[in-house]
Amino acid sequence: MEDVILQMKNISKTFPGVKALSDVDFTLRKGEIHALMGENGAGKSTLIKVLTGVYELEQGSVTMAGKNIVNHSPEDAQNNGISTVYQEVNLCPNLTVGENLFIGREPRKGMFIDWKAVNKRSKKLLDDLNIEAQPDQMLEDCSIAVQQMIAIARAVDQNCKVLILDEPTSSLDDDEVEKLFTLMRKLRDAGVGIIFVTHFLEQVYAVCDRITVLRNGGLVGEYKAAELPRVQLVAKMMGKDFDDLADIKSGHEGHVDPKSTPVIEAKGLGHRGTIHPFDLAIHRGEVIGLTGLLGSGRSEMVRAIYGADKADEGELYVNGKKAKINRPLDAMMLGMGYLPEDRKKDGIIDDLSVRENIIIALQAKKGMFHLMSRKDMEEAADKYIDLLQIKTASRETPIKSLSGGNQQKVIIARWLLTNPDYLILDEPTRGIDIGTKTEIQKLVLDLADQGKAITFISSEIEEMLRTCSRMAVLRDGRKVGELSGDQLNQADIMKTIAGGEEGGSNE
Amino acid sequence: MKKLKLSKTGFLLLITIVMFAVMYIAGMIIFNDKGFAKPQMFLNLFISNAGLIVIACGLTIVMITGGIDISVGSVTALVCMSAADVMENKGMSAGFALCLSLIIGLAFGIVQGYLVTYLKIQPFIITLAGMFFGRGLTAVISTEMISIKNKTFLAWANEKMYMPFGYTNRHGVLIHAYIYPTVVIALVVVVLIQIMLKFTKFGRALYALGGNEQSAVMMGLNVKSTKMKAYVLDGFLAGLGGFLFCLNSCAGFVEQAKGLEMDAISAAVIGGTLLSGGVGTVVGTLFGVLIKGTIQSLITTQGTLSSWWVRIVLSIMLCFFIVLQAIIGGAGLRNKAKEKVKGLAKATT
Amino acid sequence: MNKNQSTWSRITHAPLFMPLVCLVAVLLLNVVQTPDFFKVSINNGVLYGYIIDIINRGSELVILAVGMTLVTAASGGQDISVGAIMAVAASICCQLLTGGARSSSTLAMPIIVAAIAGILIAGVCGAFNGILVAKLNIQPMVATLILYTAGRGIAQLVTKGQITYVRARSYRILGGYIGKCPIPTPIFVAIITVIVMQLILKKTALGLYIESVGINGSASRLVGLNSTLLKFIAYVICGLLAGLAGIVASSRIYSADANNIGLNLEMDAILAVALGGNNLGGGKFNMMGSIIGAYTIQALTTSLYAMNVSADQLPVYKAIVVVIIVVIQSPVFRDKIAKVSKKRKAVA
Amino acid sequence: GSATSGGDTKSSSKSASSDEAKSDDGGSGSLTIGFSQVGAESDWRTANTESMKSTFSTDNGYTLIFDDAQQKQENQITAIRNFIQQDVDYIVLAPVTESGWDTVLQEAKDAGIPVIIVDRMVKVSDDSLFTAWVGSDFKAEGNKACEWLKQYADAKGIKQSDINIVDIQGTIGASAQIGRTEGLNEAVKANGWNLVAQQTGEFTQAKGQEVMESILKQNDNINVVYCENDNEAFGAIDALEAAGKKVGGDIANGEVMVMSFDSTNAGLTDVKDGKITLDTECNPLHGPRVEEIIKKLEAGEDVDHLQYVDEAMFANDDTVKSVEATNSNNEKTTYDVTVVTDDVISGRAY
Ligand SMILES: Nc1ncnc2c1ncn2[C@@H]1O[C@H](COP(=O)(O)OP(=O)(O)OP(=O)(O)O)[C@@H](O)[C@H]1O
Ligand SMILES: Nc1ncnc2c1ncn2[C@@H]1O[C@H](COP(=O)(O)OP(=O)(O)OP(=O)(O)O)[C@@H](O)[C@H]1O
Ligand SMILES: [Mg+2]
Ligand SMILES: [Mg+2]
Repeated sequence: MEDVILQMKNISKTFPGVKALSDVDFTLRKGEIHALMGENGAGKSTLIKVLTGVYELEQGSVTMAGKNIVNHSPEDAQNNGISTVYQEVNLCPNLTVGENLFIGREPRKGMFIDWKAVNKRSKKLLDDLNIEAQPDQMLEDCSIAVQQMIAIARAVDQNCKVLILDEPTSSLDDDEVEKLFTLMRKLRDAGVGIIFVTHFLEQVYAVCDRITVLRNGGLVGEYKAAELPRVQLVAKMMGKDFDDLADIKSGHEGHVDPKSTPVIEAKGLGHRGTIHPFDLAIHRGEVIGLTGLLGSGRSEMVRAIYGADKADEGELYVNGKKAKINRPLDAMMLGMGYLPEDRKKDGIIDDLSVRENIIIALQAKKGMFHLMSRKDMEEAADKYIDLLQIKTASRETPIKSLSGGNQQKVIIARWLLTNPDYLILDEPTRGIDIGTKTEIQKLVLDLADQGKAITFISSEIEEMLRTCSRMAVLRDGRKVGELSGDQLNQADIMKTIAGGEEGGSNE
Repeated sequence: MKKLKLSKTGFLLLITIVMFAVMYIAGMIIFNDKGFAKPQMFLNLFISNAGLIVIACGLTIVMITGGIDISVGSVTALVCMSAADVMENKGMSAGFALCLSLIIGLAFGIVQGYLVTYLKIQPFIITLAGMFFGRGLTAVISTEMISIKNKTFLAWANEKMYMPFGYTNRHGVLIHAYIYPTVVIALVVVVLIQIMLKFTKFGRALYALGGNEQSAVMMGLNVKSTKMKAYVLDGFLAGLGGFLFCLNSCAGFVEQAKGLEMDAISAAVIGGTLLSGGVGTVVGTLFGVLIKGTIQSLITTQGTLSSWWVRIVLSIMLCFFIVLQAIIGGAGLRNKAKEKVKGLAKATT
Repeated sequence: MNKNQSTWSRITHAPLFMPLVCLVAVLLLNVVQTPDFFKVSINNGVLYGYIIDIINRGSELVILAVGMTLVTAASGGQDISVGAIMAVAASICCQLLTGGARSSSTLAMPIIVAAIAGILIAGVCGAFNGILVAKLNIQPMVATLILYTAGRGIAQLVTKGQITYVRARSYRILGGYIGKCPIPTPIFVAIITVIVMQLILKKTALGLYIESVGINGSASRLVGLNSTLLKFIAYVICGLLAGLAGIVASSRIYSADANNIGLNLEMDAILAVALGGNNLGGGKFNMMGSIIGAYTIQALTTSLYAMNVSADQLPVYKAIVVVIIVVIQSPVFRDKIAKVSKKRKAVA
Repeated sequence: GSATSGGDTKSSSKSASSDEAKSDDGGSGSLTIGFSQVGAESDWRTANTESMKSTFSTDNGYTLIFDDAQQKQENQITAIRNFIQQDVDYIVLAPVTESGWDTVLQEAKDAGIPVIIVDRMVKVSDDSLFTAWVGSDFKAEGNKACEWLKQYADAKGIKQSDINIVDIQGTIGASAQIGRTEGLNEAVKANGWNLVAQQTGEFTQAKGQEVMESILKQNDNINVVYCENDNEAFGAIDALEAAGKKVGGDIANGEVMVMSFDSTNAGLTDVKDGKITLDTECNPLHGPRVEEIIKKLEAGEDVDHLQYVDEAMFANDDTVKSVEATNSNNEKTTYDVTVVTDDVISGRAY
């Protein structure tokens, strides 16, 4: 009756100090999209990596089409018809887009690679998926979103029986997500079994047929999507009932005094080649959101303010005083904090422990000759591990062995510890489970209540609507408008993003 | 209107070639009266460096994977010594000596490759041990110099191949320029390896592995076997290069080819190969070798520097090249990236 | 029982465990060959014995290894110019002491001044490397290749191509003995260097900063670390320490031999860092490991001499021992062994 | 086929033409000499370079093209090819190694450029590939020194079989090491000496000291240390003194005698102080000798193929006044032993 193509039984996996998986079963059927759900650190990525041979299978069995298989490497997995997009983008920055799409399976003429065919087929693949990249462009010149799309394109182009997507949508915008879904449905109809990991509940219900929930490395159960209401899903993931996101904003209204001196005021600030000169003022107690399409320059705007890319025109005033920011440390000294968008590249310092990753910013601020005492460090680390519920074997565990979401929490903790007046959060909720996401949003509002100024960037408009008191809209590296009060609704934002006369006024 | 697009690799290669041309032409102008402009002077660059070219090509391959091999100098010494020993003291043929050389190279490649790939030991340390081992073993074979008198071998070494061009001396007689067979072998190796790097799956896998090893694994490439093959190929080329080196020096002795690994590494780097992996070409490496050879040649032609000034000037010129390349390369790539972003912004508006 | 096992495994997994085991193994090897290897006697008023030789002769290597560890951690590459820098420092120091003459038995200036001048010039060499690596982003091995070739040339330029002899007794103290103290001075120099370095690492955030920069430069910049400056500092320290080692080496032979001071020592220093269990790709480091590594290498050299291995064949043995040590230390190898022994147990 | 044979005739015509060219140049006065030197690895070498440079100076009517090979044979081969392209009149080669010169010397011969070898000998299949050789007879140096030791022991009434000698060798494979070690080994056999240890000190003070230290820990009966150059001797002396031995010629009363080679200024100072008992000279001043050869060749005269430079012996005392030893040509020659005085030392520039 049911066409099972992949079955995992009794899978267990231990890392030093953590039992990441214990006796997990998972069944994938032909032509279904199967969501794998769970909080950060529940073991989703680990399960996938065990399946594809990145980690060795310690215990349990994997059967595909009735045959017992063991994948010793991703290569084996591919040969067995499993193709995967891993959580962190795994492509080669030094190769072209085309090569990244086809490496390891290049079309050949005799012994030699047929470069013409590579380029032609890449072009077609990119066009089919509407990816804005050229086959002969270097991968490192593409934005993360484009890279993620390329990774997906690579995976779907392989004639696979099982397709695994581990949080492929975390840096995609709605359009791209929709494109991806169309593609997934098409593949499903062609009989491919798809494992889909995401933290966006809407997405789960939009495409998935079945849901398997993991909690703390253990299996909670497998459900039909249609039969499992949202609230119950969340409850199963968290192991407790969850008061819906509803209205976290209430009770946090109105501490902003628009006439006070802004904490941060940019006048004509710009960075050649990435962001056109813009004006922006942020007051104490205010959460300002930056919105725009992918690549519209939101990240670039905050990088210019923070000095990550030194602004080459315009002025920046901090608390009314003109500030010279040549490098991030200057900005930090003026009370800023910046959570970068690319966690792997700009955020985590992967061989250092959780403790060191948390205190590093504060320590840098204090200076080389004022080493924090070991006790202070440990207290700080413990406080935030507790506060943000960071799942880690110990505070001395290297951050690289934490799950993606927990790494993100460590980075947030790093900045909270410096107690900044102005905090920039560029996609802080990327890859974070729904419970924690709400926690973070609450935290942002709490911080604002404490009189801090915050800039919040997120690809999810609802999330922004829930937290921001004002929003700046960007398009093509230009600030094109600002919305506040009643204008803060989906329709107005969309209109401004899309452009056109009746959008928000250009200040 | 299609603009010429250059990858990082292509861009660094272009810089190297231009720098070489500029330097050589400048030399021809300044030292015209000292024979620098003679075609033979140019060919001598290849004659003297045939072995180094092959060795540096092998090294380029492992450098592209993000590895390194500093044993090549010692392997060369060992190859020369063994070849000399079997021909002169054991009465073996030149062909046997050639096979032995290749086997020695392969053996180094296989052992070092295994330790690096399967036991994940840092390549620098393993090949450093290889360097000690090769040099020590050379001394074990013989601490005395062995000169090679084998007829076949000397015939290989001295077989001049004349060119249709040359220079006309003051009596109006055309003196043909010539090369040795070693040069042909070296150039063939460069071409073959370049084709391999650009047009075979294995070649591209080397780049992927150097760009990001973790990703290469995740993309389903067989990283281990690729890496292993890279070291084996490198070892093989070190053996072959060592033999070509031997054809040039016709002798084996303990101190031979000391520091050759640094010559090979700097040639590869000048040629645009990054030690961090993922970027590089053997054509670039060829030009790297030629640049180093030209610097040497310019200093010799000039001929009035005292010993220590030779070292200092040599390094100043090396420094000049490396820094220039870092500046042009760095800035050029940065500008390119900026232009790209700008172009994109324009395209979307 | 279980608890025992966990303490045991904690000990065996401590970062210094393997390097120490290797050092001990190398030393024990000697006892078989040379039974009185550990004998230390007082001879001629000073300590005398193989062990003393190892600790004494290993001093320069230890000093270099300390600097090399920092450079490796910060920049993920090695400084191959340290040997040449040693020669530069020694030449400057000796030339200043002889007042430019080839040989002199009277000092042209106080030793401390000349020594500091030599060390400072070495620091300048380190700064040169630092600028190339940190500012121009040139790969460390290539950047330091420049001074690797030029360094001895500069040293020869300073000494005009000849060995400079300082024939004053007082210049021998640093490489010999202080007054009636039976312990060779280089041992003190090495110990003081290590202590100072440990204090710096304990009392300042330098170590954490360097590790952070070495692991992820871009992230470090965003948390306010100046990775350029930190890499630069690492190279300057390495240069200064190479200078100090050069002065010690020069004092041992009370002369400056531009061609031979510190010859091939750079490779040994790198080896020391690796034997100490450090990743040559940069990032986290373990200073004590490098120091143990340095003594291991010196122990190996001294023991091979004691076993009458001829110097030109010595590299063969050194290579074999190095390979054995790194293989034993390799986590992959240890995993494999663990698995095999587990299987054995299961069978039994 | 045809290209090769065509080239052969042409290259022979070239050698003829450059002979003519040389006689032209001879008229205009200045001779161009290409000198390829090993490097600057020792004081001896620096003195050798200086000697050549001062002899073939512009003032003396020469143009010297100097190339430093940095101890690499391949660099020397390249340099010689370069000299050939520069059409120099003479090539002077101080070879890094003894072998491996056939090809490039043949090229020089084809180009009609005479080659004069200095210092180390070259081993080539055809001796006509170089015109003359000037250098030291290392084997004879060893023979001389050992002969001296034998006579010294006799004079002091020490039994030859009581001599316990340590050999601190030079860099293994260097001509000087080979000749001096060979001389010693033969004497050990002939005189029944007891060779206690033989280990290389790589011609440096630091290594000499390290090796001596190690040897002293295993042997307590050493009475003669045969160091193959002065630097090693300095190191050995330090090691001996550190071990509480007294250094000097009085073997019978427990002193340890140090013998050395080179006779540099620093070495002779130690001879005078009695720390080194015998120092056999190794003469680096090849310039004048080479010039002599070139002058003869320019005048069309024949020159001796092999020419040994004169080398003296310096001792602390006059126990032995002269020794008779065989050189590499198997000729017996008598060498005087000079007692070192301040004058001798001040007359020594290197
Ligand atoms: N390489 C590793 N070494 C040690 N522990 C690890 C390693 N990888 C994962 N873990 C641990 O295993 C657990 C499961 O991690 P996993 O990455 O599978 O979570 P996840 O469900 O994918 O979470 P997220 O939604 O945050 O990506 C975590 O507690 C993590 O700390
Ligand atoms: N397809 C693309 N190819 C090349 N460059 C792009 C592409 N898309 C965007 N860029 C450029 O990359 C830069 C970074 O864009 P980025 O995605 O960081 O902007 P953003 O507005 O912060 O969006 P997000 O944070 O959602 O990714 C921008 O300057 C943009 O011009
Ligand atoms: Mg995950
Ligand atoms: Mg962004």
